[in-house]
Amino acid sequence: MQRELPRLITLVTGMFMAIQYFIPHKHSEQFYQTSLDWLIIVGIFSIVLGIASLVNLHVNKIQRRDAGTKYSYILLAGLLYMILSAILTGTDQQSFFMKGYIAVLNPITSTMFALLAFYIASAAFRAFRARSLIATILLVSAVVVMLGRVPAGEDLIPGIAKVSDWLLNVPNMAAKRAISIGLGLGGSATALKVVLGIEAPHLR
Amino acid sequence: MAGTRGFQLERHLVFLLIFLAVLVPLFLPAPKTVRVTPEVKSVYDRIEGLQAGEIVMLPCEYDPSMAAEMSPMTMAVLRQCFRKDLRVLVTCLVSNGVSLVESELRQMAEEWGRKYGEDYVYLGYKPYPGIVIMAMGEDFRVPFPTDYYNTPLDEIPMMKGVKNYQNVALVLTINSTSGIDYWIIYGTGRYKFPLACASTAVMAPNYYNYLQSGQLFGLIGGLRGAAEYEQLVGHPGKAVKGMLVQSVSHILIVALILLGNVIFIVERRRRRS
Amino acid sequence: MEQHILYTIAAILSVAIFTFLWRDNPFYKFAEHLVVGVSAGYFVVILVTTSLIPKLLDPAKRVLAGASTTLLDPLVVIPAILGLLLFTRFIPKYAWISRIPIAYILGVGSGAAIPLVLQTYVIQQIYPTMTLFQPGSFNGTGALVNNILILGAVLCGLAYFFFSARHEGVIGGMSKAGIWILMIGFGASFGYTVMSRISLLYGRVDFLVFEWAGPLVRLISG
Amino acid sequence: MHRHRRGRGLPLVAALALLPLLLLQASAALAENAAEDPPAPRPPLDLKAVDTPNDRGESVDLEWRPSPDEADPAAGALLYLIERAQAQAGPFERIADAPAGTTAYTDNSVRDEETYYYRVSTTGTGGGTSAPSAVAGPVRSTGQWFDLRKLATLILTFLFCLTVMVLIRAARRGKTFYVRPIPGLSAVDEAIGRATEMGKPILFIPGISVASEVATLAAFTLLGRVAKKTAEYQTPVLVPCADPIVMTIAQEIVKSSYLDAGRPELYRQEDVYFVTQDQFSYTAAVNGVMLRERPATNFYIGKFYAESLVLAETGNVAGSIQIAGTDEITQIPFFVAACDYTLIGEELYASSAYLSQEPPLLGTLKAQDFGKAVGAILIVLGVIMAAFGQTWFVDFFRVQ
Repeated sequence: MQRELPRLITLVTGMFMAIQYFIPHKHSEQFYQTSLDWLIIVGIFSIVLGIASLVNLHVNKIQRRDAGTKYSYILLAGLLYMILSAILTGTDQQSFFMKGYIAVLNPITSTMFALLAFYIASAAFRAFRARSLIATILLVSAVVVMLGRVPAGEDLIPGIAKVSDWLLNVPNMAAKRAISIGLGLGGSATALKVVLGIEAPHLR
Repeated sequence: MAGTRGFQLERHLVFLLIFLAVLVPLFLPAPKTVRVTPEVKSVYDRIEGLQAGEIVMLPCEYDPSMAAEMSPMTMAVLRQCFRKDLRVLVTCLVSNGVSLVESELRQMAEEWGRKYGEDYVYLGYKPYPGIVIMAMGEDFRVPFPTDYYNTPLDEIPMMKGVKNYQNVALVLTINSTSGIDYWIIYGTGRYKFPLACASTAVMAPNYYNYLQSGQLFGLIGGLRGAAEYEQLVGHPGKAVKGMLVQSVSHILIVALILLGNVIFIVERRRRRS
Repeated sequence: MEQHILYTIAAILSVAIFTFLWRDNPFYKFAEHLVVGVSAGYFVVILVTTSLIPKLLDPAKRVLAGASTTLLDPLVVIPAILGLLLFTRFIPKYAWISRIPIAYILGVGSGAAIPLVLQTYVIQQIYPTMTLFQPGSFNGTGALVNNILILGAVLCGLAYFFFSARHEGVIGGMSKAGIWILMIGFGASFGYTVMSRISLLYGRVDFLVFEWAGPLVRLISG
Repeated sequence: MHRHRRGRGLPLVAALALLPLLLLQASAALAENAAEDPPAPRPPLDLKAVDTPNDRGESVDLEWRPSPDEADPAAGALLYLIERAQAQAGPFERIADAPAGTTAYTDNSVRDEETYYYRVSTTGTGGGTSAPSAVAGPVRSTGQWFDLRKLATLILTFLFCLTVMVLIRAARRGKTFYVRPIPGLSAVDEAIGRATEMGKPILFIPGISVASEVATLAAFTLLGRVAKKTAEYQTPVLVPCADPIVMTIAQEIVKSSYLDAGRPELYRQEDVYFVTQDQFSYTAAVNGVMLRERPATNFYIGKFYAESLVLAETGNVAGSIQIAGTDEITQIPFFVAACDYTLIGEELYASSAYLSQEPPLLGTLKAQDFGKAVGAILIVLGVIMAAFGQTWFVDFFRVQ
């Protein structure tokens, strides 16, 4: 019972969703929209589990006096601040909720994103070494496209922009097309195995 | 390709060089012109060919973390639309980008003295882009009963007679997310309207095959695309200056790669002898 | 004035994140834990305002007030029950019941994916490859040569992904050419991306120098 | 009529020079009066109204041949006025207008139960309106129960699923399948063994997307295998999640795997935890874990976006062995550069079959290979047919 019922539910909902794809009728589209809305509703309840896990983890850290407990206080304070500020001052532009977004969330996430500029350089420096034929191909292709993307590159090697565009429009596109055909077959097979219950890691 | 522990000093040197490559050019004068690519030109020409009063829909889907690459595009396209007296319908299906896009739209509208509700409308944000894009194919009012300022669409002069994508001249999604696929699959895939996209440099190569298959009529890729567009619109700004930073940093990274290989060859020869 | 305070906090936190490039340190730990808490809170609020209220509470209110127009409103109770079943995880004896909502979620997700993924990733990539040589789909010999190369490259790329055949002989040759093509593609994609990553850093430095430091200095120097 | 500006105090010569201009002006005015009522343009021809095919209903397609006067300069640019009524005789009300040059319009403001009649009239710029065209109808919109444009997808999906099931049954009856070595996956055992020797945990990142994403499904299947091995090797496995549902499912998977390996007591629910849904806040937290816990092995399996390189480079600094697999094609190059092993494209979906070596799963891999073979044959066949202009074959696969 503990394994058959979930397996049956996944099979039935999976079949309905797969068949629905081919039916444009109003009712079928309504079924699709409703299923997505229901996923969102279940998602609302699961966020409670998520926040419970987050809070529980850090409360345990504080009780266990682990190293760095003061940081757990900061995390819980941040969480509380955002929820309380939304309740008390709403979520419009002037609210403390949005101030939290502008002063904390936005700058930190933008800066984390900006770290990529440093990491792409260190990855290129460390990884693009001519160890093997394949590594050399990777490195040469990257260098050519990099030079082709900026006006200075065109000055260094005239015509490099054409080669760079060619690399992007022919081999790169063909590679993406071959990979996506493989991904399509693999993804569809994986989804089918889940629906049929052949692959059910959570029910073992 | 795992690095060795002794690699710390080199890594920090690389970081320092990159930081300088971005900081120093900020204080130098703007560089010379940028080569315009056909996929960017086709977006510019398509909008240039529209008559006054036609509506251009701009789904600006990016958040502040991508503003550096996306905002110059939005500003350049808005400048062109307002210069040609086109009307603009803007949405933002990315939750933490809504206020940013709104302030950019207001700033450009004030610069051109455009009136809200008649020359431009901002619909704001609704979650789950796939559903919203599909719903807007039926009627904008389904996902957006009211605009960003909670005015019902039927009370907005510009929205009279504007039901769905059929009443819009073209859709240019300025989009840093993979939501572009939703526009292709659920948008023009189902409802047949001319679609172009302005994406980040990293996403752009993904969409070349959509350009070739005709699902997109134009593609503006990354800051370089924005610089080309700023130049086409005749108002070189942040993007053109940004290209100077790009030139310096690209040349630096290529030099680092070559240096890395020199070190590698020297070490291999030393290990062999 | 308030903007200066907000921007100063933003600038300090941005620098705290940049210090991670040197090594893990208390400033980074502070910024990291703060942003995890703030972002978790942010998404809870966004979820409430854009999902809980419009998709669960409003239909429920409409049903209770008898003003419900569609059958879908009362049906909202089904996903609500599925959501509640998730909480059985905390009762060891009945913890298995939480597999029912999980089964529903996996069913909806994977069921919808089977045809959609095949159409979007496979058929919509096979079709343009077929029409590479259709009259009118290319102009000039340059495009013809390119299209021949694309056709060959796609077939070789596919050969690389063959799992159940030993990569020898024809398949072996095609597969070797396939991995070369993939690597050219990856190198090109990597090189193409450098620009957008650099522009992100340019955006942050531009914020720190021109939007924060500049106005602040002007304010202080009055 | 534009006003003609006169120069003040013109000498005689200039006045004479103006004479022809004045004459011209007068004749134009005459022509203007004669054309007081421009000839009204004729209506469009062969108006047809049909229910929109392959749709959800509530939509009617109108089609007509342009009015013969469309090209006639006298009648000027034309506008088509589309009118609708619910009875043959009317009353007709205008529902839309379409500029000259269009010959079709979709009316999606209809209801399925009603019957409708349509007629179209044209107006020239002179303002004259033509008599309405012949009435088209009755027409009733309905939703179709099958989208013919997706016939190719249906056939290929059905054949693919059939192949998978047939091969799985064959595998269950003892048929064995060869699988070529996949470097990234054969390194999994060694990577987990390394963690045990060093007494360090393993970090498994199931991507940052939702549970219904296909790549996350693949992450779940691989997590099941990896957790089973960590149970046997008695090494902790940390699973930070960016989605609450992914966290719930991941907890269930790791618990089942530890149960399966006969070591339920080793399972710590605290190791499979929720961080936050924000992409880069999650990255900041996981970076911290990497440098503080120093995991021996990092797995990046599932949907990744730009944060992939931040995680992979930090993992490299922490000295961990890194194995990555994603279906996000733009991120594969970064994993190839920064990680020790990268599952390229479809190799991600071969991971659970490869590690388990269970015949039914290997059968599915064989079906995927059949799919690729059929795909290659279709491409070659299509290319040949299209080159000879036989586009019907290719159009069958055209997905609108």
